[in-house]
Amino acid sequence: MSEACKVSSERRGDVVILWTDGYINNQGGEEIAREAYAHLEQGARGLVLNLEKTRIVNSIGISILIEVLEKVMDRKGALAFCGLTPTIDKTFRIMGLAQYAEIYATEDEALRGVDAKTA
Amino acid sequence: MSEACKVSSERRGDVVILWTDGYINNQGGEEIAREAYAHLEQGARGLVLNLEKTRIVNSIGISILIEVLEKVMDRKGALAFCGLTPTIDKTFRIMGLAQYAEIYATEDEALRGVDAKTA
Amino acid sequence: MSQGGSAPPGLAAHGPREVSMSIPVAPEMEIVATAQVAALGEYLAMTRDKIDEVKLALVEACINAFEHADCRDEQLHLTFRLGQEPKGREWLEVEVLDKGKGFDKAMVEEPSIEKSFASHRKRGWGLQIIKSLMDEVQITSGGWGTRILMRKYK
Amino acid sequence: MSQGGSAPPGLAAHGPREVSMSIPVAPEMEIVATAQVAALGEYLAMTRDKIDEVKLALVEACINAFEHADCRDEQLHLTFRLGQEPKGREWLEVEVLDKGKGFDKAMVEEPSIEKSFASHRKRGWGLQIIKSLMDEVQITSGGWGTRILMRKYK
Ligand SMILES: Nc1ncnc2c1ncn2[C@@H]1O[C@H](COP(=O)(O)OP(=O)(O)O)[C@@H](O)[C@H]1O
Ligand SMILES: Nc1ncnc2c1ncn2[C@@H]1O[C@H](COP(=O)(O)OP(=O)(O)O)[C@@H](O)[C@H]1O
Repeated sequence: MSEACKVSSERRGDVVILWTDGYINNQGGEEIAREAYAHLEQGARGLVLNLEKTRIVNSIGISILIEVLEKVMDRKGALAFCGLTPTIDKTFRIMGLAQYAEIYATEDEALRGVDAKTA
Repeated sequence: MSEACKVSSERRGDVVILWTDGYINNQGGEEIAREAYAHLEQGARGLVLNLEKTRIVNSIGISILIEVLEKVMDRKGALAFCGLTPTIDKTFRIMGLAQYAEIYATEDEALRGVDAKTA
Repeated sequence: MSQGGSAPPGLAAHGPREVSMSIPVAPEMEIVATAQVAALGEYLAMTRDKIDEVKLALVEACINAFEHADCRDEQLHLTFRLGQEPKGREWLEVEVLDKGKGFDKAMVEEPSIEKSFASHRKRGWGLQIIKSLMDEVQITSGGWGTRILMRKYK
Repeated sequence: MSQGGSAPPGLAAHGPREVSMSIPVAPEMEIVATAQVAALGEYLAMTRDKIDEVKLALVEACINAFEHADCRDEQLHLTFRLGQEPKGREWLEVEVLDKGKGFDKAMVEEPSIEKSFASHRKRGWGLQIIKSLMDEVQITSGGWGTRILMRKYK
């Protein structure tokens, strides 16, 4: 199925960037969580989720993102989003997610933001 | 309707390049014919149809392209296509259109081909 | 241009723009359905962002039926309508009908991110998202199933 | 990941992948229909070129019904099916049904470009294109209408 979400990641110091590509539903969300948790286990404290290649995140996917955010906050880390379509941005704001996870326009800004918070 | 085909053209010496953008159905075909005939009236002898921004040409559109081809041939001119998707290319070959109108990969090759034929 | 010159006869007298479809209750079929709504949005020349909003609302309505409805016919019935207000504003309407067990709207709690954090259950956002993204939403539900009717203006 | 962890209950027992839809007999509705077939082709991970071929075949079947059928219900009934051969080859099937006046296949002349040049009438390519682009095509027609069933292998 072409819609399956692909997730890749790269660690930069204390921060991990995760790139998604495709539909974030339960499978896509789990893929993100798996990748994120592996990095948290290895000591990463900040997470940048770059969703620029994702056009739809459904509410099941979002619920998993909330779990990831919670885990990050439990560890006093920080999570930020970037590359959101206007609709995903709007959805995250409606839900109040944006109060706990900063939303940035670009990956660079997100990296700097998370770096500052976890430094 | 976003699917309406846009046609633009430019005359280069004896040859006219026509660019299409969108679905070529009866309206799209007529748009092309109108533009082509105006140039033929003004003395153009060669026609290059660049369809790189068109993904579908239906059989009504094709029937109008056959009319245009016929008009060009009546005037001892030449017509060539370029920028065809594999499906459009296949369709034109199935119909035998490719025997009367050369199909080129690029606009430059098409221009050179038509130029040579109408020189 | 005699053949292509005028609109073909069948096209002249056309009815309302209504497209109906049935999709199986199966994974990712909601994405297949969004292709339809996107095509109709493009037909209206709706902006890409508005189309995205309708797509997500449709996805949410579909996965609700997939997850909660226990559809007797294992099918989801979708109807898309294009229309225009007397004043000229165009709209796209989406109806999602399931022949499932229905639910009581009054029993659905409003979600909040704080409640999500506090609880093991982080779900419960679907209807909220639908209401926020669409301009008008009407939900009817009963033993016969559930019908969500939602409209977006261009 | 408790909530998203396992496939939602409704999804486990799913039927065949069949999507049916009705579109109005109206200009450019054939393009709206191609969005559906493209989404299903992508679902199968069919190549873009094969999807384009199915799209054009569907367009031709739709415009034939729009132009020639005089559909009694002013609707076109489309069914898309995804399936797999015992050997594993996957396919996408498209059925286009109109409740129109039907036609006699034996009376349809084979087109050729030379005939097109010679005649004022340059049409008559639709069925030829359908047969060339699809792997299997079955046409049934009568007073009840016309049904074109066509299949493309992945
Ligand atoms: N189509 C439906 N059929 C039966 N119940 C439904 C349907 N849609 C929603 N519900 C009920 O409404 C509740 C809230 O739905 P929603 O806001 O989408 O959140 P979630 O699906 O994450 O629980 C669901 O948990 C379910 O009990
Ligand atoms: N759905 C249909 N209902 C009635 N007649 C049809 C239908 N499809 C095709 N036909 C008949 O078959 C002929 C050939 O169709 P086709 O090859 O698509 O070429 P064209 O549509 O350009 O004439 C049509 O002219 C028409 O008489």
